[in-house]
Amino acid sequence: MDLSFTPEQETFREEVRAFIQEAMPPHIREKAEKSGQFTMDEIMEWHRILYKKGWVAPHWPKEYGGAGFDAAQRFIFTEEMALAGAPGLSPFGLSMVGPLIMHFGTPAQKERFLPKILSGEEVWCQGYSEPNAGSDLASLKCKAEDKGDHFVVNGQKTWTTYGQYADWIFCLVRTDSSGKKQEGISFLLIDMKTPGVKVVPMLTIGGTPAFCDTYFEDVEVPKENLLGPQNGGWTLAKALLGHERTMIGGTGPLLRSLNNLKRIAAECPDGQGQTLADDPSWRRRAAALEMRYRAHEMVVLKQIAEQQAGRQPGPEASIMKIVGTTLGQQIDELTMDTMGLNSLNWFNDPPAVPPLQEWVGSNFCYNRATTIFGGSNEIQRNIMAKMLLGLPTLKFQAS
Amino acid sequence: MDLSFTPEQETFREEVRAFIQEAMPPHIREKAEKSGQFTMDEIMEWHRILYKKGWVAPHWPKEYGGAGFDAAQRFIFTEEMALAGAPGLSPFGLSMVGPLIMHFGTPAQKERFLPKILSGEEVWCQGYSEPNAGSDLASLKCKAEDKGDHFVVNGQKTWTTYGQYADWIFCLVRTDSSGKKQEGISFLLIDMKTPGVKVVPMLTIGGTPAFCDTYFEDVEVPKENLLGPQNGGWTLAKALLGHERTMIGGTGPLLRSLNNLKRIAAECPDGQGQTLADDPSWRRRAAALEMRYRAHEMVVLKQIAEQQAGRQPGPEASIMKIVGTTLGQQIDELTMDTMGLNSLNWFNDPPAVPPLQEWVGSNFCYNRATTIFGGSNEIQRNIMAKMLLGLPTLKFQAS
Amino acid sequence: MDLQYTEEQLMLRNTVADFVSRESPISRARKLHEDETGWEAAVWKQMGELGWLAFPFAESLGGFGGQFVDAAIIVEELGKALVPEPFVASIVTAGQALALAGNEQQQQNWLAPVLAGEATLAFAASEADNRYHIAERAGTTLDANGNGYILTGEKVWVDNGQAADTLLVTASGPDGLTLVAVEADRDGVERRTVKTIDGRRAAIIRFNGTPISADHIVGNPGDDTVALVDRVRDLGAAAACAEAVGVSQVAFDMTVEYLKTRVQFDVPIGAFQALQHRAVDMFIENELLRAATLAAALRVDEDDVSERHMAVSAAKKQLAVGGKFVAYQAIQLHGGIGITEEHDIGLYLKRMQALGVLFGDEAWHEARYADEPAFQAR
Amino acid sequence: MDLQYTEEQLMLRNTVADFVSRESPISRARKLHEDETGWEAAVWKQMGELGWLAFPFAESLGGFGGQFVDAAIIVEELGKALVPEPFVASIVTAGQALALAGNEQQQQNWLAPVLAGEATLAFAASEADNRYHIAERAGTTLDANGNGYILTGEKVWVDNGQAADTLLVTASGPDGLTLVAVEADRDGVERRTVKTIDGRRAAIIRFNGTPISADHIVGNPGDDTVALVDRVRDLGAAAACAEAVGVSQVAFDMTVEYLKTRVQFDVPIGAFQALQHRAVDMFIENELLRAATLAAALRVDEDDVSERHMAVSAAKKQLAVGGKFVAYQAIQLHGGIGITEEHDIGLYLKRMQALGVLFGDEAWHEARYADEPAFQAR
Repeated sequence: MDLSFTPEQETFREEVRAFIQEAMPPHIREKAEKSGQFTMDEIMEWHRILYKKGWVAPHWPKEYGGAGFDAAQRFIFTEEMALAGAPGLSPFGLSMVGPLIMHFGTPAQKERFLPKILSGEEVWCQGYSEPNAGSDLASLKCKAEDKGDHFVVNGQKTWTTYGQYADWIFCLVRTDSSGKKQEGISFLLIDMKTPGVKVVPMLTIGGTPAFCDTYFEDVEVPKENLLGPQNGGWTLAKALLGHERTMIGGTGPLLRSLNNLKRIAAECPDGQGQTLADDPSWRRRAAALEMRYRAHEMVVLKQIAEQQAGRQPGPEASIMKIVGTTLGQQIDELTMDTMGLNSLNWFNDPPAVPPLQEWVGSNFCYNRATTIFGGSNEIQRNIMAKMLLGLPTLKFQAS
Repeated sequence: MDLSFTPEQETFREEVRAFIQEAMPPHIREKAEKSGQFTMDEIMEWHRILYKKGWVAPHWPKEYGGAGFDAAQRFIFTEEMALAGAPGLSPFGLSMVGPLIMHFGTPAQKERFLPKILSGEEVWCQGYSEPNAGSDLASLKCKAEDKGDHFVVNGQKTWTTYGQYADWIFCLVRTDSSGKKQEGISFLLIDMKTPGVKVVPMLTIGGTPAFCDTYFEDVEVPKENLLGPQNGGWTLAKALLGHERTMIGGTGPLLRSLNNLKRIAAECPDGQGQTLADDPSWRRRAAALEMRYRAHEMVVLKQIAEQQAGRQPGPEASIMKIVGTTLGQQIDELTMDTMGLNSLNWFNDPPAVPPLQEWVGSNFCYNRATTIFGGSNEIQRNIMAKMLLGLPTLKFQAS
Repeated sequence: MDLQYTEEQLMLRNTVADFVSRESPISRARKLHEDETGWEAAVWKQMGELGWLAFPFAESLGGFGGQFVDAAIIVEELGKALVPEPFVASIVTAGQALALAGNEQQQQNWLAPVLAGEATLAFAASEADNRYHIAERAGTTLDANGNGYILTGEKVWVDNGQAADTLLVTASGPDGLTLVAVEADRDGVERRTVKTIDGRRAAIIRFNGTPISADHIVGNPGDDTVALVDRVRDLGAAAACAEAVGVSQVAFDMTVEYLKTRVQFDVPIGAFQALQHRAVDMFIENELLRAATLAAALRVDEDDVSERHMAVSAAKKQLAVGGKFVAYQAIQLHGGIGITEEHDIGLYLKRMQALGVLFGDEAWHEARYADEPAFQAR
Repeated sequence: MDLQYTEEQLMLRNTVADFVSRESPISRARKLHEDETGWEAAVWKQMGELGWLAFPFAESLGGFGGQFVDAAIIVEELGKALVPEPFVASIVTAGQALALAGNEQQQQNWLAPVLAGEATLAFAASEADNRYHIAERAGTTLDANGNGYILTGEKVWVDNGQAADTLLVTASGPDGLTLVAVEADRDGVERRTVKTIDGRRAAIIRFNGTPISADHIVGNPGDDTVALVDRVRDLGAAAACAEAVGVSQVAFDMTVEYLKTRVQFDVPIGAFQALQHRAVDMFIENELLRAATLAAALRVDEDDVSERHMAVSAAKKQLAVGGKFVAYQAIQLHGGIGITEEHDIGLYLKRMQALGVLFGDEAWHEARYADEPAFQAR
């Protein structure tokens, strides 16, 4: 056993680092170093740069145009991107619907959708949650009536992240209300330019329009945009959940947060002539978080090792979402504390705080969402209790 | 409003302090200062000293031989006893069955039992839990058959704290199995010298025989020992629970633990030439616990103020058990950490550590029980969610 | 020991609560997020007319001889609806500084109009370099200049600095720490309004050699002023806790209500045990915050500085531990809707976050408590 | 990067697990609580014969060239049934000290019989005054005396000190920190057996001017020995974590089993959501402990001292945070029965508690991590 990377892997790391150094445009580099906050235009610009290099989809097989990296390469790639502060790409196409299309799509669907996800020509968003179907996703009501060669969709999706920038939305819709609620759900791919689709961005508590309400009024969706079997959408939803769980995601942003935390501490006076980075008790708080990061990272590395060996990741993969999001929020909290009164800052122009501190408050607020979305941590625990620990289920009734 | 005590109350405090100074026998004082750990003989010796002074039952009304202290006096009394490290008296007679007898007992029962609880002639214990009735107390099976003028009791009680020292036991027993399980329970007072009662002490994880199994085999209990109505014992059980919740208990032992923690820290080398009490980061850990103690103490004081004003304590009384026991365990944990390798000590004779550290490990282990007994903290939260917050109940079935 | 609110205090609480629900529901706070001042002079005037602003002052100052507890009652009720008028800056920190250390003329000039609701104050002590050590360190300087002085330096994130008529400014002067009253419209005072996380406004204020006359110095420079600023910091911290009690209480109440009404899996989600227990833990932290804050509010008036420090720090610690727990869990239990700006619960999170850093954060108060000689001795 | 256990390692794990379940179920550990030595020479001999004791040593020492990970596998499996034989003291701490710094003669004399299961060792570095700073501070002195030395001082809570044939003792000598091998039956060695919280035994050992000859000095006194003891402390800490993984795993498994079988309110209590979520949190902490410990086990063999420190401290911190959480909650979820000595779960709590203080506790490791230059740089 060996925790160090092979010489080949270290070479690959150098290659990634050199590429970033060379390919990252100066205006993106400046933001990466200063605020770590990017516009959608900048994110897509970076997307296209990676696409040109063939690295936009590290986890896609080569046959679909992915980089075909192995698990260790993906880890290295993610880590280097995080250390460089590169923009995080939108996951909805690359990490969510893309892999689903590979697995469940017809050849025509693969040909139609995958290349444009890769190239960035088509940006995707996710239509899962509805006002009355959050944690209880299967109770969704957005309806798709079967009209022979097409569906007619009516209803509303909410908390659609960055829907205003998307060309396509993948949706869970109800195609049958007669049986168990999980059984009448289908998975539709909907062109957002179709008449009847209306996107209304809304502000989040982070002060940015990261969410939308998405309304469907008599929206016609051709049958060829049905992914997987009709009324079989729940299987796809569960597969996506499983896939999300095992995404390497998490360590990259966490590592970047930890680095930013330390950089910020070095620029925050402690009020007694030094900076917080010099304060032993601040250092211990930060160390405690980094030590937990190390444990979390090792869980990820172990899982990569399993994948490298061609095995399915073990059940410990399930804990990544809970541990990663909780730790991320704790890092945010300490970063806010570290900034002292500067943590009061909120979108001041010209800036009222150093660039690295500018977005911290907004991110702190918005990141409260991380323990809610993608299956709240409470729902994750429900699933783990049942699936992993085999604990009995309480049969309950509405009272 | 005023947080300070009145001159009369301060005079009372002086009186209590002077009394302790004068009345505490040297061998008890020595233990109070050194280990804080007492034998049952010593506890009963102190009981009798307080009895002679008329202070053994600070919370009993004068008509029953109590001290008749008001709430503030009781707080002061408790605090002074804690600061002096005086032995804690057995609560089963004085704080549990005594008040129940006052409230539910017949004149004959009051006359028969109360004076001997006060004098310490009769020591009590509690027979509630059974092997299969812990959190779900109402499912208890220990049976009392009605034989006209007496009951015949058969069954087992467990986790009977200090049953081996007790003369009497108050028991919840099943007198009817036909209806809802809460409805067929009665509250019996049983002389432990009755033929058929067998007490088997067992060791706890603290290494002391603090618990017993108590077996009843055809034990005849005269009807006059039924407290409250037949099949109405659940009401008494609930009243006792409510009473336990509102006992001032908690702050006394916590205050003593905090003081011991600091005294121990001052005798523990930090390995770098000072003691832990000099270590800023140790001090902050201890400070964090003491700050929480202050908040907890203020909840208690507010409740005393309500009682002083003749009102029922507010719902915040319910939180005392959860907060107090959790905080107590945290103080234990920090005390163990503070002791370093000395925390490995376990009943060495001659002692292997300073006297103040001798019982810490045993208490640390045993005190894990505090969040379990008297209604586990999980059960407390269930009750509070329903009774205090009015949250709905999930109707469930065995699956 | 007397922990009963008096009839007057109960009446005060009711009056404030009535006023708030009538005149300043949460929707008003939200509307004022767009306002450059962040609050309204007309409402402030009303508060003055109702007599609240005078309540916590001695009768000699035109007040009702109230204790700090009276101010705490008002602040808690204002906190429930996030009322943005500058009560703490004007009445609790700068106002009390004038009441405690100002001479009659100063009180007449700068405090009396405040009590009438006709002016407001700000306490300007924080700088980019002094963090929470505002009584111990001032980079702003007060230099002798002829018969008077000139003031040079920058204060940051000054609560109500953007609107105050008079600023009470800490500076290092010839005799040590000095508190200076500066009319905001003076030459050499440069104010920049900045937005804060809670939708309010504050100011970054530069003094570019602002001329100061001797009659603008409040109290005795040196140790007395250090003690005064230390005390004002405690008053501010205790007020932050009092406001946090209101914020926490409403966040908790909204959450319990949501748990009872939000249905998922065919039942109100408040029927799920894990969420029930979380709600109970919120209740507990809220009650502990309420209790610790009452202790701080009572001790903050006391002469025993050590007891004052410890009670205030214990409350501020509980704000950071318990108040924030309530706010975070309120968002978590609201789920997706709690992340949207349109729902009110997020406003309570943000205000709690701001209260956490005002007048010393968790780490600062924990360290102060741990270093109190009385902590060791207790 | 290779995180796959080799076939040999998987086989080793199985062999140890089989042996433990056959020869040393938990009931044996319990029986040995009453034994004055706390373990049995016959079982130790068996372990030697099975080759485990040699496994983590280089082939030149008669070992199998194993990594520390091999030792970790054995320790983890022994931890599952709380097997009390002195594997860590003999093989990991004192044994590795001899392997790393001893000369051939010393290894022949004191290590070879250990690998054969015919003798045991103890590493005696802790004193009443040095807490966990065993590489930085030794009150025990080694004074020159004619051709040799005399050793004076007291070591406390020495793991296997009550039974070891040879003690490796730290002392302040003429050239700085010195590691001395002392046969336990020498004149001037006074051992007192003491009971420990986990039902085991340790020793308080006094050296009353014990004569030491030069050939009993292991390695080079001074900086080399400081580095050696620092490394041994990390080996011990990593071994404590490995054992904690076994302890935590069993405590978790027992608890899940109990949740499935204990019926209250007519259902298995594991059906209650609050307990389910608690169990999931136990699972999480257990997995994090396992992961952090594997990282420590791999890094502890590395030459990069800073990385070694950080990986080991991160694991020991997770033992204190997560391992203890599992142990505490295991008791809590067992309820009343978990407080009785007769139930096994309490034994796991106590062993976890002991592992928490061996080779540096949470605070010590957190402080060390925070002070590593590489922490700032990372």
